[in-house]
Amino acid sequence: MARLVGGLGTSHVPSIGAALEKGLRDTPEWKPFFDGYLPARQWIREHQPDVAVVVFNDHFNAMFLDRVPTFAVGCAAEYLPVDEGWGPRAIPPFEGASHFAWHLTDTLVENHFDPEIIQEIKVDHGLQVPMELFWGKPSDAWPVKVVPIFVNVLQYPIPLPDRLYALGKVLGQAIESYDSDEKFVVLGTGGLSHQLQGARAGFVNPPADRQFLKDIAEDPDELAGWSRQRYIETFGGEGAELIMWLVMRGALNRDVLVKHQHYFVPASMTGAGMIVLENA
Amino acid sequence: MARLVGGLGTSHVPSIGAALEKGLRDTPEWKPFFDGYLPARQWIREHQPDVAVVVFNDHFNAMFLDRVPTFAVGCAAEYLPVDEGWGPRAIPPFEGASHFAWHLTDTLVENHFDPEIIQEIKVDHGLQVPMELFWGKPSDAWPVKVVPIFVNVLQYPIPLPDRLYALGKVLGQAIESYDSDEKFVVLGTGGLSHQLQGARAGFVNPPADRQFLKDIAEDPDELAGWSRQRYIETFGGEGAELIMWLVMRGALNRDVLVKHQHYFVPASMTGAGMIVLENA
Amino acid sequence: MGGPFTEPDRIPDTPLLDRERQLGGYRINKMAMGLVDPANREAFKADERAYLDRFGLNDEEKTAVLTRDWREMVRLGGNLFFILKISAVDPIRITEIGAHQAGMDHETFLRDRLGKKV
Amino acid sequence: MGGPFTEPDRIPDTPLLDRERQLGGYRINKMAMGLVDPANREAFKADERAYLDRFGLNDEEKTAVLTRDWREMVRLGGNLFFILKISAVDPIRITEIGAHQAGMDHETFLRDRLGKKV
Ligand SMILES: [Fe+3]
Ligand SMILES: [Fe+3]
Repeated sequence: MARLVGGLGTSHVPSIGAALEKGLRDTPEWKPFFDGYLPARQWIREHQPDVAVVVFNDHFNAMFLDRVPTFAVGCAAEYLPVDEGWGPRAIPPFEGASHFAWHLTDTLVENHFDPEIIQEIKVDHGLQVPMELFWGKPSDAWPVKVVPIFVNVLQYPIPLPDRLYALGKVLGQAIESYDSDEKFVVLGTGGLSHQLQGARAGFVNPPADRQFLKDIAEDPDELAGWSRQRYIETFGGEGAELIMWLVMRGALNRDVLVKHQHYFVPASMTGAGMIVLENA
Repeated sequence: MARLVGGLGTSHVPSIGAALEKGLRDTPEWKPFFDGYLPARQWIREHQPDVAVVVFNDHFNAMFLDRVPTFAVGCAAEYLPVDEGWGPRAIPPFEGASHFAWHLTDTLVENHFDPEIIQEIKVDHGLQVPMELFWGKPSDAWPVKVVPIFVNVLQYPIPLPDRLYALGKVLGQAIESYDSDEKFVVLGTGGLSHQLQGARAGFVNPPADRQFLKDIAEDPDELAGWSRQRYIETFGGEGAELIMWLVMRGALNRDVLVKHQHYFVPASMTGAGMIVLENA
Repeated sequence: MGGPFTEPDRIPDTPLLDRERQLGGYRINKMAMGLVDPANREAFKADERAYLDRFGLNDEEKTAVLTRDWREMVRLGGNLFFILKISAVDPIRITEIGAHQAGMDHETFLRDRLGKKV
Repeated sequence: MGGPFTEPDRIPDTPLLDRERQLGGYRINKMAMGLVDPANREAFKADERAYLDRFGLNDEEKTAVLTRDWREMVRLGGNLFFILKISAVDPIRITEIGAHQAGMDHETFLRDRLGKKV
């Protein structure tokens, strides 16, 4: 059976990709941020995962308001980077783990989840940036296949935090029941605290961010029990997307080891966090 | 609070709309079929529902395989008839009950359902035909607002029958908790037995259809417990869409009165059934 | 092979349950979906081969469509609700499509499968 | 008014939670979504008014876009992830958009909200 070797959490701020493109990696502004990912990249090199399940949200680049799924599973063979307004970024396409994605979809439906089933879509910075942070930008092909899970965190009603935690548990079961030798990681992306719109724009909450990085490891049931409003109050209107980390956390066991973590503020307008978890 | 005055079940075969358009209503082939709906139309005239929640499936006319939601709630202000290949049919647009649809979406998400939220889409015969059968084709505007619920019954994995029954129960709660004087009906559409593709094409099962019309009233828990495979075996590959009636049934109380029912076979290639239920 | 729906012949002759076949039909279904657009219907009528090429159909798929071999289109993963859109451009009764798939002549199909008095 | 998210100012100054506003922004958001298509970006650059008319924006909405009044676009229901696509065509830093909404000059915004040393 397939094996879940770890859960990774990370911000997915678009400016991160832009900074890399502009050659700003080693500027005083960005170096501490990127250096924080070095241990995680070493961890990836050691574990060589075959498949990354990436939980993220499309930021109205590949999907419009006409049809917003609460969550969706990508079953495609390939995902091209989407044009977010500046032309598609010059990175290789992502190969899909299509066969597992169908198994996941089957498992979800059998467990009373209601995914949208995706067979053709492009992916935005929400998936691209985490892949670049953990794997680095490859010259020709990504060394890992992806299964995108799209979550609606922008069009209210967004899902309850505990629903996403439960989704993660079924994802974990689907990996464990998958007949394959492949090694899996699950990426929870988004956040941490930020607010981009309204008079409260620019809100960040570093103490809450640091507490979240602790609680996501030690006390996920507590975080899963929070209301959506509490996420918004604590982490900002857009920071509430942090609930997507609960899918990653739900896929892991109750007890985990924190292998690496990092916090940096602000990356653009966002409190930026990273964590690497393994089952204890 | 709003009130659910009844649940209606009906087939939604496209040939029914075509027969009406070609003026075949009173031919020997079709007259017995259409006459079967006369008591139901009388029931509609007596109860004058304000809102019809129509549970149906798009037959790959407004949606493609690129993105198939397990189920979706229409929150739009209006739904135009879609072009299924012959040009859009000459019927008035359907006015949406947008405010209730958002309340339903909120209620579903709060109850751990994962709807796709739709704000812009066209509707095919799956919604059109039931509306014409129960209300008749109006000259200028439909006398009732609609909330379409789209269910995936074509791209496997389709939802479990008991998931749809549970969806119906939450739909019932959403109606009962809706602050309004409006009268609601819920329409379950599709089926009964038919198979359109494969060597088993033309399969119909009238005894099973008649039993279904009895059990959907008296023993819905039994029907909700069936596997998807059993629906396919019993009602045919496309007849399995009958599971959508379980949403309508779930919205009603455990005990119901059968006010009217009718069965006719074959309408085109389908066992065609109709039922009108009220809470006992 | 994951999932309960990849088992072959769990329910005989129901292509919907065959996942490999369903996935294999993506191109043919996308081509047929295109026919809900009037401009594409005109293109299909004007030069069917060119229209099929536009959607990247392979030779097997093109032959099935060009010869209106409904059984073959379904065997190649065409879903009936897509390929029915061909019948909007080039009319044929759905019962004839059914009879073709069942391997019967139309009258026998109506009588033996649908129970019609013919 | 149904649902927990229609309460005004449940969390101050977070337009995401205002359903009426979100729904009211559909047109403006659809216009901005169009800008992911290079042809539309060219059309926007060539004749911005004509582009906005194509999406049926009313005068209030057009003025907000034409004057790059980010706060007003958001007030009218524009979601930031849509209207950011305008900044791909007509560049401005996201922190400037933030400062504008917060009603601060850029330096104050960076210092007081984001905690930057400026
Ligand atoms: Fe995000
Ligand atoms: Fe149907």
